[in-house]
Amino acid sequence: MNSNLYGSLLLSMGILVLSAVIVPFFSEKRKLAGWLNFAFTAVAGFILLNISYSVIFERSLNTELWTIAGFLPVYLLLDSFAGFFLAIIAVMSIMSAFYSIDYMEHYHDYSLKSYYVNYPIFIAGMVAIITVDDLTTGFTVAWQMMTIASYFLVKFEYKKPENVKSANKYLVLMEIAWLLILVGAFVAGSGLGDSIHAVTRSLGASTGVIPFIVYALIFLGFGFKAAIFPFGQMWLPDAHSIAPSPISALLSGVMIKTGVYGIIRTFFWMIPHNETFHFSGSLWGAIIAVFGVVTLFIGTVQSMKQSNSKRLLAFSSIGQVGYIIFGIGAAVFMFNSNSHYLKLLALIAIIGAVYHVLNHAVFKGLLFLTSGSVLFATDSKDLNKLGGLIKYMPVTAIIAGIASLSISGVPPFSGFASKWTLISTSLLAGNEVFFLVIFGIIALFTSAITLSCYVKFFGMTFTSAGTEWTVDKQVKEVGAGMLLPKFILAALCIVQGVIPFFYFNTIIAVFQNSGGSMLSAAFRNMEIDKYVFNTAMGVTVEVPGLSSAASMAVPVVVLVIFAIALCVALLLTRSGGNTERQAETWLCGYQTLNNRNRYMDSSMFAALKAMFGWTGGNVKK
Amino acid sequence: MWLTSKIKQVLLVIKPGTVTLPYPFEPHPVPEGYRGQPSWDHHKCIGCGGCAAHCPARTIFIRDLCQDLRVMVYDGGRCTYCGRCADVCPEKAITMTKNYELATGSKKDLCTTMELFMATCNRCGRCYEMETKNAIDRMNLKGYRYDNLEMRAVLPVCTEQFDTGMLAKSDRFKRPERIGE
Amino acid sequence: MDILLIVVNVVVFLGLAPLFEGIIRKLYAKVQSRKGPPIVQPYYDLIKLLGKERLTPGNVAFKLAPMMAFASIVTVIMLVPLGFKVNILTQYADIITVIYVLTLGGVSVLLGALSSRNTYAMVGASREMITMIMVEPVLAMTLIMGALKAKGLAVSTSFFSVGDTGYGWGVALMLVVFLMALQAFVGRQPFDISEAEIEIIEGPFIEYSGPYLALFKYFMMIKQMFYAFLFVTVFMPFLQTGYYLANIGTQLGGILAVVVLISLVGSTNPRLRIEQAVRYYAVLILLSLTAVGLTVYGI
Amino acid sequence: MATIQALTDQLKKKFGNAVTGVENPSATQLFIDFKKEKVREICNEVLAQGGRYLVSVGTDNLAKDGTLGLIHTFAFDKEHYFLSLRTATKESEPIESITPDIPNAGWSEREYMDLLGMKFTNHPKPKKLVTADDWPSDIYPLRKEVPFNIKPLAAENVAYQLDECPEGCSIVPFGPYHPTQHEPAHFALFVDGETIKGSDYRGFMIHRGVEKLAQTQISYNEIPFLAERICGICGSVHAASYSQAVEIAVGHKISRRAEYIRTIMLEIERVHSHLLWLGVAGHLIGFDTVFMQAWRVREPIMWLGERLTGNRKTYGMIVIGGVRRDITPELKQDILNVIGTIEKEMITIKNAIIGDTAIHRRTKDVGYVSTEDTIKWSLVGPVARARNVDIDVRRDMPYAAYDEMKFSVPVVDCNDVWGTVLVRVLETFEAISIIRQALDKMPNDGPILTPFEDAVPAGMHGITAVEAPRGEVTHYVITGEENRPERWRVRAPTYPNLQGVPMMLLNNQLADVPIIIGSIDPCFSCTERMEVVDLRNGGMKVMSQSELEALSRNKR
Repeated sequence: MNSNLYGSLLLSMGILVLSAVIVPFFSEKRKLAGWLNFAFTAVAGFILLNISYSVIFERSLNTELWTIAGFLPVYLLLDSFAGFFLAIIAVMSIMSAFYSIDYMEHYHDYSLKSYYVNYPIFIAGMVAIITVDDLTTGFTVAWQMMTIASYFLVKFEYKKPENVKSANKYLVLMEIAWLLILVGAFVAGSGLGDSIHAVTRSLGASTGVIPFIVYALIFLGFGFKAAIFPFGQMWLPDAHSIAPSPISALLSGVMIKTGVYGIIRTFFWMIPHNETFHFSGSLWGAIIAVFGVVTLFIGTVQSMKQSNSKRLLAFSSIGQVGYIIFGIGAAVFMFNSNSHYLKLLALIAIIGAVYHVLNHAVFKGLLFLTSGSVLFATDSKDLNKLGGLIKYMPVTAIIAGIASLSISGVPPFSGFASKWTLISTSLLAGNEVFFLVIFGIIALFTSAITLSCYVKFFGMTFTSAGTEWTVDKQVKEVGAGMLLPKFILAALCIVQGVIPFFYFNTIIAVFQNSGGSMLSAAFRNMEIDKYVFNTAMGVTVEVPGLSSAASMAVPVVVLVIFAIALCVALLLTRSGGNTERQAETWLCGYQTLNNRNRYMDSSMFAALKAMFGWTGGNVKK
Repeated sequence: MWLTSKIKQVLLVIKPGTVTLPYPFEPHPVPEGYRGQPSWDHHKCIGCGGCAAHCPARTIFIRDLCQDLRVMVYDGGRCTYCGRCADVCPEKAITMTKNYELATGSKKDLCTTMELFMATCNRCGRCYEMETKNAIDRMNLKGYRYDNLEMRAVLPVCTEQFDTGMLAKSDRFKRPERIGE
Repeated sequence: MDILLIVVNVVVFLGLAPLFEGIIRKLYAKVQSRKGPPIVQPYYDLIKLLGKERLTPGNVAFKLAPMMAFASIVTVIMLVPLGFKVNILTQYADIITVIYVLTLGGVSVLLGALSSRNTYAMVGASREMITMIMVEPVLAMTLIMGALKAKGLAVSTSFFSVGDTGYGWGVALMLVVFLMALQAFVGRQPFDISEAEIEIIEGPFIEYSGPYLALFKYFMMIKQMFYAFLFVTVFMPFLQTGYYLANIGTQLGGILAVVVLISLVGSTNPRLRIEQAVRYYAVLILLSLTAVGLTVYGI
Repeated sequence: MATIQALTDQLKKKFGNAVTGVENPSATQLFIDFKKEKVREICNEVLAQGGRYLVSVGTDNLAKDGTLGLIHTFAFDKEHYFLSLRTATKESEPIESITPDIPNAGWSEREYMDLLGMKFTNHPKPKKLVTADDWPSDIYPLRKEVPFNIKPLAAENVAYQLDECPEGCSIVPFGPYHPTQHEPAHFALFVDGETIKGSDYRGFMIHRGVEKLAQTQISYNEIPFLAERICGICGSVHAASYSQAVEIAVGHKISRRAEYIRTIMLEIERVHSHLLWLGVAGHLIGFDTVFMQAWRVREPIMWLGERLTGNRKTYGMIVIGGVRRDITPELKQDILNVIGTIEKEMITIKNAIIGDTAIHRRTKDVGYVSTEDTIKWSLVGPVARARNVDIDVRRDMPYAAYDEMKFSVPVVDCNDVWGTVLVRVLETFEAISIIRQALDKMPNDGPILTPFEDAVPAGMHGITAVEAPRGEVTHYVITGEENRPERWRVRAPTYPNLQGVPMMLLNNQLADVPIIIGSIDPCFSCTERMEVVDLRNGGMKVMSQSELEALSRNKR
């Protein structure tokens, strides 16, 4: 069984590499190449999904030494935590590959050769970086596969000089991150190809400032990847906004999560536990939480200032990663405290963080695909120009609405469940740790700003008054090939929001089954099932020391009440027995609505932008 | 500072109490000398036409249907209630009433028509020398009279095709001549 | 029985919200030395609007928005413990849910504004969003303060925390802050910036007419009553008498008092500019953070 | 000191032959004729000598000598006289624009491009101002041969082109149907976020053809009633100003008692207007209680007007030769009582407003214009006095009985909207004091009306200014034949002030637009007197209520 799973992992990566070799030969036939790429990706993806199902629900595996391609001995690890991330990668890459088939028509003056070489390599790289269990050789190979392939993908529109510049910047920064992690590993005493377990052991023997340096370097390295403030601002918005949309979806949805993955692994798995070594968990927890809060606040505020739809989404990715990092920080902090009650909350916080990783992958991927569809249909990602598309692209508009509500955390969509988890744990922790309350409030406040971003994103793209599209060219809804993946992701958004308890259970299973860390031990020992209940598929948390039913999120009930109220409202509007008529927009009688007097995106929230002017944010067209 | 000024303001407005009137249930009485709707006393009217000649809004028309019948029409729709007609009436036949509730669904409700029998000197129709100092006669001087009555009907039609070239050719429209030319 | 409590909630809020609006209008008129409209005028307005033609700019979002706004506020009022009595739905939501559902109401207003394609509506939407971002934290922190006092995020414990654990300096400060933010919550002077009749002509609602406008108006009235109710429930626990119906009576009395305050403040203040208001809100946020801090340390 | 003599000498010396004639019929009037080539130099010289630009008057002399006349008028406040620079040009020949030096002349010149077909060189913004967007370009309605009620076919493809919006800004249309503007006018605001980065104005939507009407249809004695209806607030001011202009042109003297009654009427109007403005200003900053309370205080004045003249507002009191109704001793007591209560109420209002920080926040530093710009743009009235420009024609060019009144002219240097609030509140107290003085000093005998004895001679010029509540009103009259003026030019205070509004709006917030526009107390009807409109005449069809309703409902 063990060997089978590792074998199929290598098989899936092999299929991806094979795809990179074969598909480019068909790149002249664009559609065919797309379908081939999708087929290879789908096969690899389903293998990966199968693996992840096995490791999550059946049995996690231990680290094994494998020799890849005949000469490279690498430790691989397939535990349920890795499996969870593999599942995200698999789902998102299948969606993205399917979306690419039609979408890449948009770039008719670019050859698709490099795209189809790098796409599978990029995915294989991400799979590899999740599964390798060292920080030196295997890690380097995986990191470089992922980085260089994504570099070429980001640089896809190489004819625009500013794109090349941004891509180069991305490459340089990623290499710096790689160096930081590598140095961290060596400082920790890792030899070439040593497994994490070995590194942890040698770290446990070290004293003085060495552990601080190691953790700092590795945190910085993965922080670069995860785009925490201020490193994320250096590369992420530029790279993500210029890549083709399916790639942006992967970059934002999945790739930056590998940084998150690294951070979680570092601070929960790479902690040596022996008598001589003391891990200052509260300090590191506080540091990470501060980074997280700063990131989520600054990232989201900067996102609000953007007028380029993809830059807006990219900055917002930074903000959302901030939530995750904040959750991790809070978890690390609370986990290393002595209070039983805080430890319980730490477990819930880490569930929230991982849940948000999943949710963010889905809705941010979906949002990038949506803005890609808009770009495809209108050739514009400038929110100052877009507008009024709900009439022409109703399906995309509704899907974008679902995604926007999800990311804003409105019940019963998916963002609500994970944000609720993060915010409620930090608030509940407040009675013992005041700063977490403040952070929770900032997170709540930022969530309102997120809402404003997406009101703007959705409003200025789909509603509002846009360029009169019909004058210049006919804007049509994108084809089924681009709608289908979005449909699936939108359905996921709703499912993940409506039945959070299922995902809670899954994530609890993930942690319980992945061995080798104090965290999974805690999950197994603390009997978290006793404190987290299923209430109509919603989650109720009852922690000893707090009042009964300390917090609960039951989206289904809210949804039902809301639906009933909506029906009442509908009845009310029809109660007068009146007729409906379409009318022109009224602008005081002299001017009629035109492009010059439509309110532009750059004008939205001017007072707020002025107030948060100090946050910067590199606004570009 | 802010609070005290607010409290002061609230106290300030309590003093006068409610001042709006229960209009239209109780119309507000108007003072003496109020200039409401004008009213004509046909017993007193001598048909001089002074009101028509002096009305700034040109709401009073005088037409002679024949030598003996003069019709006066007052079109209240445009009246400005300046009271000029009452001022100039030599017989005080016009009074400005106190009636100010003139809103109506039909303009006709605001109009007054008088048919006046004009006794004429049988011999020549005009029994005295034209005096420019006499108030009544002055009204008949050029410039005092609204003498384009026919034009009023013609103009809106012809201006639809108006152009400056046509204007130059037309003999209907003459540039005003200078006195002495 | 459980269902009955919910029905009472809905009937009281939907039935009386226009009445309180009417009282506010009457009080405005008194301050302005006017006779003012009859107190039941808002009912007439709503009924009349419901019978009028529905004008739309021709997109779905425009029609959906007022219904969503109405539905969101109705969802919230079904959950709240009117008469200091928890009903069956209360246990299914915690304060974070309540905050987010309330936010959804605001979002619906924005959605309606944006989909009406009107420049003024957009300006209004921009201002409305800013107001929402800046005052929602005050609401959130009021509830969070309750949650911290009661050590639990459930609606019931959070709403009744002051009654259960008593006043303190933190509560007193939060009470003041809530009162200062009240005008912004209910969108009255000096914070009726997003509607600003004289500048942007009712802003988000400019294109709305007939039943859709009626729904928005109803939404605003219920929202206004809800915030008054929230204040009464959280900060005036001494109104509790022990009998359900008497509790409703005393709460309505409390709401009336809050409504009088709203109209007095509203009628004696000019509208602020948005950037002035934002500065004011920032102070409120800092103050309420202080209040939360005081509460955490049990002061 | 550029006295009449000094100025005449200076101009003659400097421009020699270009100055073709000098007329000085009375102490306050100076007319100088000159050749059109020197127009810009002469105007600059007059400015340098301390002249303040008032308005330009265009005339149609095509029938007489084939020229179009242009009269630039200036006031010398310190020396107490008006200067009219008269020139003429052939129909086809352009004349040099003085707008680059005197920005306020911009509208006057644009008006004559539209209405008389004059041509100007170097005009910075030679766009349509007065005539409707679809008015045909070759019909100039103020020319004598054009009938007053002409309705030409609409021209096609002539939409007004708004100014270019700065990069990154979008246009927010204000008006014509906008609650800020109680009368129709259109502002296109170029807005970045909420900040105004520029604006364009397209007004003159309610031109009623008052001047054309007076010049073609009615006679001298009827015009005061027409003039009064130019403005709903300062009606008496226009009637008085017109009457004075005619009286000055023909040298007609009226009785002292009539002059006192005129003074009282004008000051009553000022009290009422300032209270009205205060209310409107309150409304414009969203403070409806101020609105209602100020109007409550104003109401007794309206009823007083009813008792004095027979009407709440359109008093119909002032005509050429004097006034129509006398102030009896009972009415005198009545006036004293009313202004007594108003003064008391005003003191409480003043205290309430001055102490209200909420009002300060909305008005201070809003609509800033520097004193230099105020002078450069020839702004008038409280708008100028709030910006430290000390002008008031009641004191500088005394008319009616102001030469015997003792009053101070409130001038503040806030340079913003708050300043205009202050100036207006203080002026109200001054006005109350003037009414008291006038009632006290008024001679008890004398006729109140001295009508013309003889027909009015043609070709006489007269210019006068009256300080209306919102600034000075200037009337220029050229007498004509047929018992009516040849040319009558009205310049309401809003005319120059409105041209300064874009400057005030710049870099302010969108929320401040209402109060900034409101701070000049705009009166669009005053400003837009010209243009020929349908007078519902002749073959008109009387529409019934139901027909009108149907029409207004169906119209999309």
